[in-house]
Amino acid sequence: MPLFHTEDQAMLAESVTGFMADEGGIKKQLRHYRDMNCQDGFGHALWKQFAEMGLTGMLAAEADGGLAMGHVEAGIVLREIGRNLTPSPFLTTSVMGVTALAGGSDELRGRWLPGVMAGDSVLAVAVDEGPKHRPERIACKAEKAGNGFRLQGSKAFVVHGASADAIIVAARTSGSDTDNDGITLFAVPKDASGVSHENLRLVDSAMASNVTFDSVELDGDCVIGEVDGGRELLNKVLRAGRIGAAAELTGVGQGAFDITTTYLKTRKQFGQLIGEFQALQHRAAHLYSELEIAEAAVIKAQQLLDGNSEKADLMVSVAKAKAAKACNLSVREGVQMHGGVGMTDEYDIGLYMKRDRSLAEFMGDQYYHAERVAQLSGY
Amino acid sequence: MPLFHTEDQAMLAESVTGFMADEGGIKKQLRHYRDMNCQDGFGHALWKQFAEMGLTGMLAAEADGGLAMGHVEAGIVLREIGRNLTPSPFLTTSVMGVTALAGGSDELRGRWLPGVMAGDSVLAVAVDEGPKHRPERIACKAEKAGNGFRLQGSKAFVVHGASADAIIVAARTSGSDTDNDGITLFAVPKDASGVSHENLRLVDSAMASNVTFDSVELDGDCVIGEVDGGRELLNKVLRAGRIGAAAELTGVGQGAFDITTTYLKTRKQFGQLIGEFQALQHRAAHLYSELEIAEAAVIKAQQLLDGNSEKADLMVSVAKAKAAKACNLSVREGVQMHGGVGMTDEYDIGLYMKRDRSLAEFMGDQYYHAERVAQLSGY
Amino acid sequence: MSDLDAFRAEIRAWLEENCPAEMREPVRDEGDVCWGGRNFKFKNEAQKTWMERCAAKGYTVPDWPKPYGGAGMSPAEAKIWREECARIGARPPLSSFGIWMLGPALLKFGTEEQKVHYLNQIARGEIRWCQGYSEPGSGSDLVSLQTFGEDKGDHWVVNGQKIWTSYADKADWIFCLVRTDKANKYQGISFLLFDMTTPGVTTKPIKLISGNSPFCETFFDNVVVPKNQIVGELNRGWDVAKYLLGHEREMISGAGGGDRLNAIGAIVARNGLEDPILRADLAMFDVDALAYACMGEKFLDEAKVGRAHPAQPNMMKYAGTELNKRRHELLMSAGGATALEWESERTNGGSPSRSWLRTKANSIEGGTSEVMLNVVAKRILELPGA
Amino acid sequence: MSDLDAFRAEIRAWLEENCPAEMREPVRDEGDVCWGGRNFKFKNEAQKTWMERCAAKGYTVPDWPKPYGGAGMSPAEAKIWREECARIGARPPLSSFGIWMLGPALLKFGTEEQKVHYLNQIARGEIRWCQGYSEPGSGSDLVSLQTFGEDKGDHWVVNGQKIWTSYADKADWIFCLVRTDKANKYQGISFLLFDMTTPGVTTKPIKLISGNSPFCETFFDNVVVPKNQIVGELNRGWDVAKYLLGHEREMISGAGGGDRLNAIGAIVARNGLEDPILRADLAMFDVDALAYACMGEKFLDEAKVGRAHPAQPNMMKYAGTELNKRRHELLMSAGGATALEWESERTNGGSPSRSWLRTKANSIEGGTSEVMLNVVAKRILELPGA
Repeated sequence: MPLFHTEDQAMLAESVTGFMADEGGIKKQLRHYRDMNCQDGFGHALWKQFAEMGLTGMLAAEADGGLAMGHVEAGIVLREIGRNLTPSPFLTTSVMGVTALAGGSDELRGRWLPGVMAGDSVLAVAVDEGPKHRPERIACKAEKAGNGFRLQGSKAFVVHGASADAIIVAARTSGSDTDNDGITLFAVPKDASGVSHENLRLVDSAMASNVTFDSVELDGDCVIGEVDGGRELLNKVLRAGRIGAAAELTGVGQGAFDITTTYLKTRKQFGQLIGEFQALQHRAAHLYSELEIAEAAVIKAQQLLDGNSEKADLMVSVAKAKAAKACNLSVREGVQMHGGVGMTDEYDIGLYMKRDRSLAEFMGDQYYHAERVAQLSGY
Repeated sequence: MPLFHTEDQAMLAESVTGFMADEGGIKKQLRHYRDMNCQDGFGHALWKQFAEMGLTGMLAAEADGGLAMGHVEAGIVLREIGRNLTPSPFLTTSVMGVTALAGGSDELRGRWLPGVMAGDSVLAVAVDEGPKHRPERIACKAEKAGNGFRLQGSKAFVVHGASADAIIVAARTSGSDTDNDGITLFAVPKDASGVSHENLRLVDSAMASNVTFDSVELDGDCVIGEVDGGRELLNKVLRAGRIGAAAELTGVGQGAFDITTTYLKTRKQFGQLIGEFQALQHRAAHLYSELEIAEAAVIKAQQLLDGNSEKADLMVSVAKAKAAKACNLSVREGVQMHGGVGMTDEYDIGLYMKRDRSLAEFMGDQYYHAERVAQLSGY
Repeated sequence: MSDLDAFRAEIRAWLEENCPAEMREPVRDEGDVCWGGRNFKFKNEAQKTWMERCAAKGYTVPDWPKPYGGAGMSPAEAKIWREECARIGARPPLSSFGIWMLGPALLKFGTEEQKVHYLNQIARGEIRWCQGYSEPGSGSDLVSLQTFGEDKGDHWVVNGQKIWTSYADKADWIFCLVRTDKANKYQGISFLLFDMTTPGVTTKPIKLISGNSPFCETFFDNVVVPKNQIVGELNRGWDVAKYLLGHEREMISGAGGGDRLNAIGAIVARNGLEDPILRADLAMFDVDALAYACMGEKFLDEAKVGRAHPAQPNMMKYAGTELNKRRHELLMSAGGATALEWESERTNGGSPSRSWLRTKANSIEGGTSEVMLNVVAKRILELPGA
Repeated sequence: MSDLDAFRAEIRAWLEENCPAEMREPVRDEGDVCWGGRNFKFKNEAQKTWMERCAAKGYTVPDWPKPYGGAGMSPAEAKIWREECARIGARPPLSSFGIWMLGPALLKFGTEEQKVHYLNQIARGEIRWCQGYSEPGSGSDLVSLQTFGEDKGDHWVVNGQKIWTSYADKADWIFCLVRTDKANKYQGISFLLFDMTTPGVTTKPIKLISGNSPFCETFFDNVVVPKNQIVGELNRGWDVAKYLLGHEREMISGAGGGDRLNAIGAIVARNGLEDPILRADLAMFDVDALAYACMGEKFLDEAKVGRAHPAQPNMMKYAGTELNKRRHELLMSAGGATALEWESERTNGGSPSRSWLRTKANSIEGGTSEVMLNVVAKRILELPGA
């Protein structure tokens, strides 16, 4: 498969690009909801528009009323989300959440997917239990209790956690903290008794919560997939989240680059456009190169994932690490090349820097994924 | 103590600078001995001149006829050696070898030091046993045999090994390979039976040998310091070698930088001096900054060593790592900024690149020393 | 006992008696810094007492001459003062742009009358100063500034706009670069002083990406400045500014001491460090940071005896600020999700992320890294061309 | 069975029958490469047989038209040819600057007569070509070249000097940029072809830091070149050169395939990898190398359908060559003292250090990294100024 979009994908990209620029732009969404101190960190009206475009269920199966699209298509949406810094629960809900639910029963899908597809519901995913991404270690416990389970423990950095109608929780139903087996995924409803949130604003104005589960009683219906056998499904969800975050990062990096090159072509110092200075030209050209390479890695990983290739796992980590490195360079160069105004809240470049940080951390940073590349390569 | 040379040190620097430029220059020494395929890799006549200048015994005690100078002074000589790429056994003999012998008996010092001070003898130091610096592991064995020891094993990357009148060998007299204790240093004479050399030319035209000790019988007289208690003395020798190599590296980096900036001021392309291009100016200025910082770290470490400070060990590793990084940048930028001619044997910049590589590896590269910085800092 | 030993004993005794216990605690945040000035709210009585006791002895500016409010200490004596303060952890009694920047400029370029008047005010913490250099169109290219002072005989009438004036909303007076000759680029700028309460002066804080507003936009609308409020000669203000920029760059680069460039690996590792590759980056950073600290020491030692290249502060600022930015990128990575919090008690009001964003200004304010590299290339390496 | 499947079967059968076993071994070093030409010494009979059998079928240049010595394969067929060769590990039957560089230029700019004549010679491995572009004063600034061809009616008389002419001492003919109009910088250069045995042509090998001498200085002393040996129009040789440089950059960048940019951590680790920080650098390199490989694939896919930006090869060359240099720095570190050996059996004649030094030329030859960045800044990013 050639490493560029098919005609269908190009059409999708065109419509999403226009939609996100018109409706998801920084002023209309990010600044608006930030400045009103919105406790969701995103706008439900736009989420409804996502649904009308068919985007919220794009990864769901056709039998479930979805579009049965793949990670390449989701990546198209995420890149535009990144470019416009659009606050949205798309990644946690329509990419990670839907991927998790796809492994669940008809009942479970019937319970949650219609709301997602209608743009009425939001999902969150709770995996990590400390400040760094460490899905290899899961201590949060779900013990058998009656016909269901009793959930006990806590989860950190659950993006959109407090806004979610259901949280997909990876919990331990057997074994010890670092065992590969013994993991079960649950769809925990918002109103379950014993769930409490410490809802925190992040640097990029998104909301994330540290969630505590205190003897939360769950029906057997809440189980997604097999009891004790959830690691494989969890890995699917993680891969979806990682490549999704990588795609969004390439959008953030590109958006930052675009406004920076525009600035280079308009700002004058020492009697000339600063874009005429060769030192800046070379840095901009190098940055261009890094962004192009990151984008290539991302689309390759998306195709491999969609094709269920064995190489997908490695390439997803390559893509996440590379996208994080390139996007980080883009926002750092962006702020520096903007000079003083780059430090002001009035200009958008600083917002890109904040989103980059948050996304780089989400589902494993460059250090985590480079380590994974080493381990998957056998060293 | 201020971080610059005292008056005495400045006087030494002045005379050494003149001497090395006149007598130790690239054409007269490095190219000459390289092109004649000299199997020592250095000239004995110059070594004799070093002795006449009082340099060969500068670190030896006054009671032994030396000048009782310190690492700051040795560093002055090494920086000029580096700047001129002067092939010389000064570092292994007068810095590491003399430091080792200082821990030995009157007899031992009397046996070897006069020859060193007269410029008649050369010493080498044999520590590593594989391609990477790993002094924590010493497998080469010396077993008690009669009144002395029987040495069995091999050593790698012994610079000037085949030319040396004596090799200082770190051997294991008890314990297992990675034990801290159980190390003894020996001064093994050139003509000891059972010593064989595989003498190899290195990329910088210096000679190093892989030495095999096959049942080499050694008198008790050959022991330097205490049997089984040689680790502390070995560490002294290593510190001397590391900070010495770091000092030489700053000279190599500076020498490469000097010829490169000169080239930037003379070579024209696109109708202007290439030094006028801002992209190259910024890279040169960054490089200048790195070289200055490396030099500061080196002199700080030298002073701490000379003052027997507890912090010396950490700062020696900082200095070696930083000097290697800065010098490596200097030779890479040097070759690139020279363009095509930088790739030719006719220009000197490539010789700097080769020496940098060899010195960076000697006594631990930037990776080894950064790791040591982490460990000494407690992480 | 040498004179210096006697001096040390004297200082030690004075400090013991006069430095309040509260003032021996480490400075925790901005609120603990004593800036002085007409409107300054002392945090507590101890802060006020400490400033006033020091001011009475000239210890707020120990190496300034006595007639100007200092203690007239020699460099060796001033070093002893600093060492003895450090010994007991005494806080600086007074911090201000007056001490760090305007003071040195007045000492070099001011008239006797100006020195007596302004320096004493600064030393006593009576007047807080701000700096009016940058303008919206003149950042790195400072000399293209447009704020104009029209000559009206015994005064100028100043019109224009400054930007990045630190704490202009809290300052009493401003030292300001004003164009007084439109025909001459470099030699058409004057260095003026005036009261921020003069009619026509207004300020507007600038909100930064870190969420704080330490800087302002400052507007001048027909501001009257008497002719005796000029430092140095008419149209030669650029000389004063250049002299001052050197001081500012040293300060920002942290070359003047300060510990923010310490190695960080060990600190981070206390909270656990499970990522081997992050650990590697921290180790490489520590190598660079520890080496840079040596450079800071070397630079100060050389500067003291006049051996440092006059453009060396540019190199120091470049290297120091780039390193500090890298340090905070690593601290953010080490902190993970917790460091991303924007406001929370756990993170002391989002301190890691706000500090991280704040460092991005280091390589812009007081001369961008690009300008620093230009200066090094030109003045130290003597490379050809602009 | 589709036409392409049938084609594949045919190729597979032919290869099975005609590719000698020795030619299915991996290429170990320079000596295994078949360059062809008048003076080429075949390493063994198999090498000669393989080249001749391929040439007879047009397989040395499978996608060139049949009248010019090729097999006239479509892009899809050529891909099948490459895949089938790769399947059995068949070596390229013939390598040459004629195939990679002059050929494409002649196909685009040559007369019918030139195509028939020169391309067939190239395809059969009869004539080995070298390239005369750079001059001592004209490296990155190629267009300032001085070698001059004086018009003598039916021929030019060429005088001047070229440098970096690869294998000029082994080549039979040269394609060469020569100034034919001193008044016009860009439009005063012609693209000439001539025999290296023409009186007045001399070559002198240049010894490189790697110890090898693949390049020469080449001198022209009143060399007579007939007028029909020009490619393209008089004084429009720069168009040909630019077209060709694109090909060269793709080739050097490794965008055209080649595996030298593979991830290396796993390879290094086979010999033990005890340094955690070196391991971290290797992992970060592998991330970059694996991502770059995707870029190579994407670029080729896009180029095939005309989607790639025409200046994209400049980006590819920049990124690929810088990465390759970094790769060899890491390989040297991983190899330690052993890799430092300059000549020894253990290191295959000092191969690690010589390869490492060789890579330093990657970012210089065929357009320096600096020139590549200039081109990207100007043509892709459309930044202002030169």
